[in-house]
Amino acid sequence: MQLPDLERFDTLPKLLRLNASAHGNSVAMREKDFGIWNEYSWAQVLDEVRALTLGFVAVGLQRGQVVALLGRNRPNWVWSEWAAQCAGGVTIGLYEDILGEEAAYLLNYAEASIVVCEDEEQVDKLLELGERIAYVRHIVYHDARGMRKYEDPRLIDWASFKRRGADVHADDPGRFDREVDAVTADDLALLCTTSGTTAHPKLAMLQHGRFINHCARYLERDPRGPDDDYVCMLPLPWIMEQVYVAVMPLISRIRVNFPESGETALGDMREIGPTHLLLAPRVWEQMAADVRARIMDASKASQWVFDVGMRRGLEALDAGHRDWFADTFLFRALKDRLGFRFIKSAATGGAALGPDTFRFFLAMGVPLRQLYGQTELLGAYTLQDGKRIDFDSSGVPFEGVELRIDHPDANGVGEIMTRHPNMFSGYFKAPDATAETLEDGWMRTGDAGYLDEAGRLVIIDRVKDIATTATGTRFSPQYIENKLKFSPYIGECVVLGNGRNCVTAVLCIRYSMVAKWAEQHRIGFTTYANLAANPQVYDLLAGEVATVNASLPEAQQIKRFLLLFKELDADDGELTRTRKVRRAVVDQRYAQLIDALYDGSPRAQIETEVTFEDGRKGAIRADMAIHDCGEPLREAA
Amino acid sequence: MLDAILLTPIAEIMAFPPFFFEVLIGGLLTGVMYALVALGFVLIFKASGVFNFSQGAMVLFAALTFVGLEDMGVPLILALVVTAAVMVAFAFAVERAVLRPLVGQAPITLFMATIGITFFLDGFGLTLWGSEVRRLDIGIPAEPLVIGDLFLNGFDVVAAAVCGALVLTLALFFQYTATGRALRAVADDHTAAMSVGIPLKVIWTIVWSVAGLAGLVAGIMWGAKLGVQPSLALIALKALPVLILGGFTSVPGAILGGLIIGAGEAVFEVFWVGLHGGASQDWFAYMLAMVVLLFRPQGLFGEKIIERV
Amino acid sequence: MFYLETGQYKTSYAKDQQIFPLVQDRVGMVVILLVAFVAIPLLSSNYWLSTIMLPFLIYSLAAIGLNILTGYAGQLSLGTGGFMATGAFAAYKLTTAFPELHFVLVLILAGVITAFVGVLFGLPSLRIKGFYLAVATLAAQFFLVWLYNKNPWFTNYSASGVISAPPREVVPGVVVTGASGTPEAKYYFVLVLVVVLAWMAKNMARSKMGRAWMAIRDMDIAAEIIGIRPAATKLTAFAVSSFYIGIAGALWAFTYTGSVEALAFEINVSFDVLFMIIIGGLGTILGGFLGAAFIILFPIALNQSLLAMGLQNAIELASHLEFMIMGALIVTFLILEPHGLARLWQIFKQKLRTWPFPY
Amino acid sequence: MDADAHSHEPRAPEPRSGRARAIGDVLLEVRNVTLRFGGVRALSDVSFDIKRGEIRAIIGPNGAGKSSMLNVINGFYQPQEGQIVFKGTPLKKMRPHFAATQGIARTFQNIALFKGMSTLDNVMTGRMLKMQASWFEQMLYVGRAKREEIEHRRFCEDIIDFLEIQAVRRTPVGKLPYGLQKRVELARALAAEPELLLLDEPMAGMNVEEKEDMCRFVLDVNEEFNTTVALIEHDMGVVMDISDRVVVLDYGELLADGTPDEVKADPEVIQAYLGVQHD
Repeated sequence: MQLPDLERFDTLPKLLRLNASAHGNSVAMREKDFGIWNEYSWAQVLDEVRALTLGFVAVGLQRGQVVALLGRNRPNWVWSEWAAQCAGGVTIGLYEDILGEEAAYLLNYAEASIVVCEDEEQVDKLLELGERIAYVRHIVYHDARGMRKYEDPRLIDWASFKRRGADVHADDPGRFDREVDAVTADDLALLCTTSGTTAHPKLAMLQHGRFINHCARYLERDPRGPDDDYVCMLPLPWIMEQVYVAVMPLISRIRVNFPESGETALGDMREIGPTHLLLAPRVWEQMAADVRARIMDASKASQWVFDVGMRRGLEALDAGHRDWFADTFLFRALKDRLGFRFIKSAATGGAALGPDTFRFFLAMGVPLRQLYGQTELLGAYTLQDGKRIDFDSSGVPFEGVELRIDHPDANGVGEIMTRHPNMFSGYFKAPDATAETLEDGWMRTGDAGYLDEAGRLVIIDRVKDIATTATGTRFSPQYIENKLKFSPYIGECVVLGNGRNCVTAVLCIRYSMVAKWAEQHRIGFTTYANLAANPQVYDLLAGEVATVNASLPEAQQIKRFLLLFKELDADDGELTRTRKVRRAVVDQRYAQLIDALYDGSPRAQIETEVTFEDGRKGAIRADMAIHDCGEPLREAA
Repeated sequence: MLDAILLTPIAEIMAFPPFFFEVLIGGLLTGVMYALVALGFVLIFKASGVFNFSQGAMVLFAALTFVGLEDMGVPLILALVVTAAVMVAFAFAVERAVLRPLVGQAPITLFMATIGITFFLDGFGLTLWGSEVRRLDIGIPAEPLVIGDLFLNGFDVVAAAVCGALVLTLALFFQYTATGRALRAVADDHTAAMSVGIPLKVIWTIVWSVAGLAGLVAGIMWGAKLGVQPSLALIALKALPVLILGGFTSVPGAILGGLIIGAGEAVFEVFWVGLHGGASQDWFAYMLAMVVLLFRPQGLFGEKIIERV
Repeated sequence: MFYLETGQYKTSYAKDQQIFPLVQDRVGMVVILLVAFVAIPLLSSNYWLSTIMLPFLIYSLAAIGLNILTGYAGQLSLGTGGFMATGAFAAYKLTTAFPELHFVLVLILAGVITAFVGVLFGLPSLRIKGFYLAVATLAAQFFLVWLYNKNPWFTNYSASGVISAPPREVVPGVVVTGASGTPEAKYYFVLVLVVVLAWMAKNMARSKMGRAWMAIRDMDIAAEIIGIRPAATKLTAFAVSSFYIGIAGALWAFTYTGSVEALAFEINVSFDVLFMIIIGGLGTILGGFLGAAFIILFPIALNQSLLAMGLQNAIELASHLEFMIMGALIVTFLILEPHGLARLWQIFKQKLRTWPFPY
Repeated sequence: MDADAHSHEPRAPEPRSGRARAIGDVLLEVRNVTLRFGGVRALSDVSFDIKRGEIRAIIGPNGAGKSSMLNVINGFYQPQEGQIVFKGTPLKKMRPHFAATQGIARTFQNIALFKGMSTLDNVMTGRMLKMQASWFEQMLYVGRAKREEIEHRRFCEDIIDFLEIQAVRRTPVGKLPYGLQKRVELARALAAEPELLLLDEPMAGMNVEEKEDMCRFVLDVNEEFNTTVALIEHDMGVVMDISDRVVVLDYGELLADGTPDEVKADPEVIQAYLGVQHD
């Protein structure tokens, strides 16, 4: 794949114009809408973008001013983004489900003067903010449904916005080209929100030229071309989706496909059959779990083929070749059902992916690779090469990326520091924060990790989350929790031990899987609590814990655990809405249990308040056994 | 044309009224037998909502079994009892193998299932007993009966009397006994019937048994008259238009419908032969029913159907 | 073997609405047509062509016709035999009165005439439903067969009442009817007609007309509020259905039996065709073919197996057993798979599409 | 329904005053309609009107004659006395399919979908009256037949998108859950582009969330397509929230007619209807 001359076409608008003139008739994007896939050629995309660009010009967007984008993943989102950039503007993407407060903060912080919205729902969100978004002069909305009731002067509908652009074009046909030519490689292209888990996010400033160059580095590692397809399913404001959808297609002309709705996304993806894909680890996990669950309901014959195919496929994977039986009778069908028939490169990132899941997809023939990166560093900058099987590392850095470990401990673990010539140019309106993050041009990632013997990066945890036992052993609870959660029978878990003399764990069974297991083993149960208290279930989980312990150094191994009588629940505040464990809440609420884990008692009791399905609250008394991992396993009945 | 439709037949009738009455009465006597078969339909329809296409096949099957047993030398009474037992067993089998698995299905599905039963029963009877025409003699004298100017077929009179008696019994049973009332209750409302305390499957078995017995009597009578042969099933099928005429749920309607069709087809066949050229019994009943349906979809005696939205 | 559907996306409604949206189905259809047009004539004996393939194709056509009425529009009919007879006699009268009229045109006109007769006997459907209607259609069966049998005008006053079909050419030199037509010529002629008519039936089923039929079938009240005229819709179904059945009847007499006689269309023919659509599958075009194949092949298989069991001279027994087994099969199908073989194929195809998953 | 159903009855997304559409002249007038079944009077001398662009609710206790009223309006029942005046034309005898040609569409209390057909086919069936293709074109799938299939598909897809039932486009409606079936039925009615939409208890049997969705759809339909809506509904919260004017029937007689607030304040209504419901 020959990339365009990026020295000459050094801004996103120039690349877009190049594609439209050199490859005007080839398909740039598809969107499933109204039941069919509507295709847009590069020429059509340029027409749209031109009208929108001049629309921005017509309503008075100044160079360097910020345009905010708010809505569902759709081509017009990307068109507006490119158009704003063509007009010299800087874009910021807001997550579709953003709350009003958060939107107000970001809009004011970025001093956004124009917001492009999807529909009434988003417009409503903005108008409710009233005068609190004072910088916003115009709100352009795409879907006119339900909009007639509003009379806000800032509102402009899509059609008239484009018409104003078309009018400008009619008056001055050269205007668009002049606007595009005026954008330089050093101009800001977008502000990208950082994934702050606390407080407000910061806005990383990303420049045209750097963004393009970084993506070109990426493409060297993972090439893609005009016959490839990507399906856009992750939120567009996220840095990686910006890389994949807003920048890479301009360089490599990979086609981007937009599903009809969230509900239909997986089915739509299958219709397209993407060649490249990026999904969050939990989506991969979910997919693998779904496959297993569906196979459990299948006929005995299908199960046999699945079991044999899976076993042979995995063995072949370990031996470094493919198995004809598994490929012919299982994986060909499986890949088709999931939509991976044409997949050339699939990626996961943002968190660890269980080795079982990893092996599952690799065996199937899905070339799944781990990537690692930060918003400030324009997304991924390490990626596995896909040649060696490797479940731990995130691969080696791209060409030109420098990476070191700050203050490594005995095992070589320390904070990861990175720099590369294409990284962000600082946080928007926050030089202090920029200075804090950068150290001689190196960025502090806040992640703990080490480089293995092959120079590949292995991520352990956030630096601040690394815990130390009373005996001085440093360990990452999250790292161990992830390993535990790779077990299909463990839903949630909390690993404890900071300041204590050993590592212990509170486990929540994955009800659906354990219930199925229990049915198969003819174990009767009534409720979650009842199932979690079953001694045979304890034995099952003890086996899972032992497997994890075997992969850990002695000092980090789990010594005792209990199975919690309920699932951790966001309604009880134990999980965040994105299903991350709130450690502090767990520590406080289950203090009795934790004490019991450490005082050697064989059982733990607790009385606590829970929220029922219907929203009522009530007190519950529970009594749980504690399993000592030193104990020999009871013989299974 | 008008001549053949109106003038000639009327003229013939006027020319010799006793002949007309002979034909008419002969038709009415046949009609009683139609009524008997039709009653079997009504019974089943009222109690289970099933439109039983196999009633004709039941008639044939009963006749075949009966005559088969007789040919084997089984005494008449015993043959009667055994055949009756077979029909009851058949009712059990139908309830178990067809009705129960299809409970809750659309009426049209059940109707088609009874077409299946028809085929099965026809095939079963013929496989067991063969398809040659068999004479059946049950000892009814065939001398003509002379009443005044009228010559009547003695056999027909006796047969009609037997059938008529059975029809009357059934009608009374339906109207005045507790079981009969329960059966009617089922027709109106299945849940109500449950509360009466009779299980549905028992009711179904009863009505199919009774219909089978009615078929047996009709089969014997017809068999004795025409010989036992496969075409009996077709003759018995005429109970269908009888029902259309009488309305599906009306016992008196079935009786009247039977008489009308019996008399109508006989008179039409004999006096309008110039119009159609003969063998009009094949279709007369059906065409009459169709014409009636066009103008009175609920039949002559059925209740008006009010469609609720 | 398996259906692979990844990447089969549709970029226009025209592509999305084609009869076979999946490429595997399109390929399958081509294969079936190749088998029908090339392999079967090459590999079959004349006996096979004329005693199995011909009645199969003609019965399929009749079953498609009845399925339009019963499966799509929900109007039960037991008058198929009568309508087939109508088609046969209409074709006979036309082709003897106008010998120079092209035979395809004769068939079409015979279909049209049958359609008129069908509408006439469909009139009660405006007032009645379900088995009431079935009984009314019995009138068509008995009356029509009686009419053609009794009235010598229909048989051109032939003495015996049995008349052999006159030879007719479809292209100069190729006789496709009567005793002088070769089995190959007849087979190809009927095959082309059936393929074209089946395609047309599918087109109607997937257009406005088909949806109107199904709407009337599924919920006539709701259909009416949408603006569907129940009367017109039902009568259209009767007309189209009878058109197909009429052509089937004409083909039956002219190409298969070679003689035009009313008694060939007795009530058992009506039942046979009804069974075809029940066993084959109500409301599908495929069902007509599957059902016809079943009803044609089943007695042959039964005869063969009786012979194999050493029961010589078992022809009568076989025909009785056939009745019995057919009856039992109908009941079994209604209980186990009311949607027939076509549904079984659908389920099997679904398995192929989702395997190894159960759904 | 549980006792405190009213504590979380669905809230319409917008207050009534927030809606932007013009209420125009009288679209349909019910004039002194009396309907009898045998000896039973289902409706006695009922008169009211429905104005263009409004949402008109018909309420009343069970057996008040609400459904009969809808059935008279769209021609299922012919009243013995009185008439229906639609767009200024008095119609002595209305038949359902004639009502459909006049631009009256409706949904049913007990969903009346075509169970053997997919969601898409059900909605497409709603376009029936707009299709002109001859049977000949349909048979060959050429000309208007093919063109219309595509054009109307596009229209129906709009409605499918509007009612958010894309995911069940190809599903046979018999397999859909109740709430979705109600939506498909609404979609089918909308496909006819009606001027007057009659909804017979559109929210019956729905949970709170589904009711909220349905409320939103009804309001959107009214606003977007400027469709006049007449609806029967039991949930008083819904009625008061979304309707412009309310007709109250009781034992087949007109009890009150006015804005929700007026009706709520009417002592007779409180006595006859609300009193019963909120004891």
